[in-house]
Amino acid sequence: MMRKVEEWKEGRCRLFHFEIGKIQDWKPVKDLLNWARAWSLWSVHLCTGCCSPELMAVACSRFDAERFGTLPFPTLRECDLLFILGVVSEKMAKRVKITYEQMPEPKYVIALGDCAISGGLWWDSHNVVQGVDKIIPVDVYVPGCPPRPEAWIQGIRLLQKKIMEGR
Amino acid sequence: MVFSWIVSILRPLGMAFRHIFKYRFTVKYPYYVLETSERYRGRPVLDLAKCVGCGVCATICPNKAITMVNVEDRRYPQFDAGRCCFCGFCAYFCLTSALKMNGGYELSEYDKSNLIYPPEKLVKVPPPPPERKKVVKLKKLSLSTGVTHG
Amino acid sequence: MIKVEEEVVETLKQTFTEYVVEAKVQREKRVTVVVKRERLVEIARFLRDNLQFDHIASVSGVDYPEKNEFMVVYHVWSIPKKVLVALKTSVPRDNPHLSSLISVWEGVNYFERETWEMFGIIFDGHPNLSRFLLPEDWDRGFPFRKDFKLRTKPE
Amino acid sequence: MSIMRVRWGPQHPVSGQWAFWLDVDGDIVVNMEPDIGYTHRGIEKVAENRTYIQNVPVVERTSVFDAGNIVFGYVQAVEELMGIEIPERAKYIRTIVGEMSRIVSHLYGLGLLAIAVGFETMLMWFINDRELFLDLFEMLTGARITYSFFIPGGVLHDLPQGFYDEAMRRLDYFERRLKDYWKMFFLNRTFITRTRGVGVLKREDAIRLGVVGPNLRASGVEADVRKDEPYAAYDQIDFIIPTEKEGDAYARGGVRFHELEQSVSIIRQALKKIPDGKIRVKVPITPTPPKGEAYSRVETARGEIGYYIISDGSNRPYRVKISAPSFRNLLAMPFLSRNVPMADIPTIYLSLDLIPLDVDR
Repeated sequence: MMRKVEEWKEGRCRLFHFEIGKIQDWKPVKDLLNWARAWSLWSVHLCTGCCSPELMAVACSRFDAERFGTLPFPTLRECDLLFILGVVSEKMAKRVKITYEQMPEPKYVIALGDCAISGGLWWDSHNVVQGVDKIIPVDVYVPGCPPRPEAWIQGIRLLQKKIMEGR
Repeated sequence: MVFSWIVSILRPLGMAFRHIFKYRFTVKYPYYVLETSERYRGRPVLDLAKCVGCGVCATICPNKAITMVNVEDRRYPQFDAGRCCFCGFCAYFCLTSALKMNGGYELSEYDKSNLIYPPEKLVKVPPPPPERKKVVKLKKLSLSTGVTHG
Repeated sequence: MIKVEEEVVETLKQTFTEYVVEAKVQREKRVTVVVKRERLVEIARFLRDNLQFDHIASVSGVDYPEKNEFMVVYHVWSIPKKVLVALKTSVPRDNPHLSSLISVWEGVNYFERETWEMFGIIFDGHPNLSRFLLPEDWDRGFPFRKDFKLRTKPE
Repeated sequence: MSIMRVRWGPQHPVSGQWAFWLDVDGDIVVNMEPDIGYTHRGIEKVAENRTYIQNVPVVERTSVFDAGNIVFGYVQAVEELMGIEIPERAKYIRTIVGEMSRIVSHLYGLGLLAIAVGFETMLMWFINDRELFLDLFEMLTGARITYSFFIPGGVLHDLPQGFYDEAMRRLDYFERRLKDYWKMFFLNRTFITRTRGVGVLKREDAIRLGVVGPNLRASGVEADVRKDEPYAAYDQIDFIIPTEKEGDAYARGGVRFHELEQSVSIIRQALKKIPDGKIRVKVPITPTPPKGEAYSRVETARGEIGYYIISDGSNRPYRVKISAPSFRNLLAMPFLSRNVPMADIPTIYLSLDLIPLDVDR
């Protein structure tokens, strides 16, 4: 029994004489899973900098990023997507890392605004991390200060494309 | 007293109900786009014929997003979208108005190095993507049709 | 128009003759007073109680490495009088101790804590001078001092 | 009873960019300590590294929620240092931008307050009406949120073609909406019970702690820089300063709401009265003010902001001190969070309209 539970946990339980885990590598199933992932990108509420007013605009009815399944969700254990909303200071950098580590795999990161991409306006500041990609891997870069909601949505679309292609 | 409380709670419900029948507010972005204003500050676009390579844009830039590079022994600005804060000072203070901030806002990339626009890439005004169906005018969306809420 | 401001300057000069280094009306609604730091608390209390300067606006440190001193500037607004006074005092750079004004205006609490963190000016009598804005493990000195150099080129 | 220390933030839907240390006894908060600095960018130090015009986008990032008013104080201080008087038309345009910015910021703040009391519809409506003014901003300045529109010497652009009609149409509509808001939001039983008597800040305490802006006016102090020390075109415009006596969360929301009405009226008057003329006096690209210092005060949406700028005669400022409104209001937060239920903390925090960006600078 114990062995079975552990097998279930690892996703390789034998059912009808073949391993379920291997189904994931079968192309139609893989595509289906990626499609499902791409359209339910729940995102984390982690405000790091000044792009947060546009978060409101994106989440509310005019641009409504929820059309693409990116619902800002309170619990990061259930989230797939981490938005880095602008400037990441050195104090915040540790928290960004902790937040990223807590999220379940597969997880994706979108860096919004040029402070998150390269330090931007704070290229000489004593307390700003020069680009969030020094701490965590970034999938999509969205420039702007802050990016327009449309640019934001374009970033989400790019990420969806990336997920659906299985990259 | 109790009656007024109930009214105060029911009133919003009624108001929200009325809004079901109003004009739709959401812009279905990738298929429909909002028309941006003429002054909208997107990516700068360079006019090579007008540029004299004076370097005012690189001097005024608060972010050091613009650097001057040599192309065929002339100096032209090279632009890094990953650094720009889109303040528009480079275009405003440009002596010959060779820089214009109308290169659009769809600049997202997978790779950071694609965000750097050398002069030959900076001259291009991005064409509208083919999946676009319609450009929504600001006026139509806003008030002439009544309420803008959904 | 400028009567109230001059009255403030005159009163201060008469009451604390030796300790007021300089007092002048900068412009309308702006008074600058430079005092010696020994009697800072008393002058501040006099400003609050007798001249109705009740609303603290800002506390800023300024670093002058050539003169080897810090300037600490308290800007205080008076709600009834509608005048802003800049109460300045200087602190030697090698021994930056100043008595805290938290007993006079409680609003200086976080301002003084910030000034301590950024300049290293120690406010005696402040209840809680601990890390505030910078990261917990900051060890690169006091960032707002002039000898703290920033990068000159982006990375 | 044992006292437990709870950390709240920075990864929390309500907390924003900071964290609190809460000492809780059961459900009652005994003591609260803010843990700030998560967005400390060192604006004051960075500003010493740039020229006066390059600093405009830098100081704007103090609080992008209210970008119009934040830069206002900076450019005024630089103009005072340089001893220049800006044209009349530029003053009016600045007034219009400042008031629109106030509307945008208040709508955002009230929307967040609506979340804190569980009123998500209101958030949607407020944020959507915010778009009306963001469109106007885009028309006028070319950006939705970060305008960089004021520079020392005036403003960058004149009012565009058709701005008057568009603005008037939107203001008419917005005024109609405000009546709805009052009925729906401020007369609502749910909202009243959740905010009345929460976080009461008395008049003496407000002054003692140095609280500014709508929070101070909600405690019954009539202090507003626009009246005390009129800048731009505020001395030629007729408006009142809404105050309340109670000093609780409802009063703070109410003051912000009435300020929306006043802002609409100010924009109308300014658009009607605006004179013709130049919008900018000639200022070199790298201005070099003479030696001196200036302290400029401006009423932003969250309260008075003070810029203390010292010039040493070079083309970069010697020292820029930003006395930001939320930093001054921050002291009220631990004061109000003593002996209250933990569920009231979001209401207190969002009714004070504290923005961590503004606190950290």
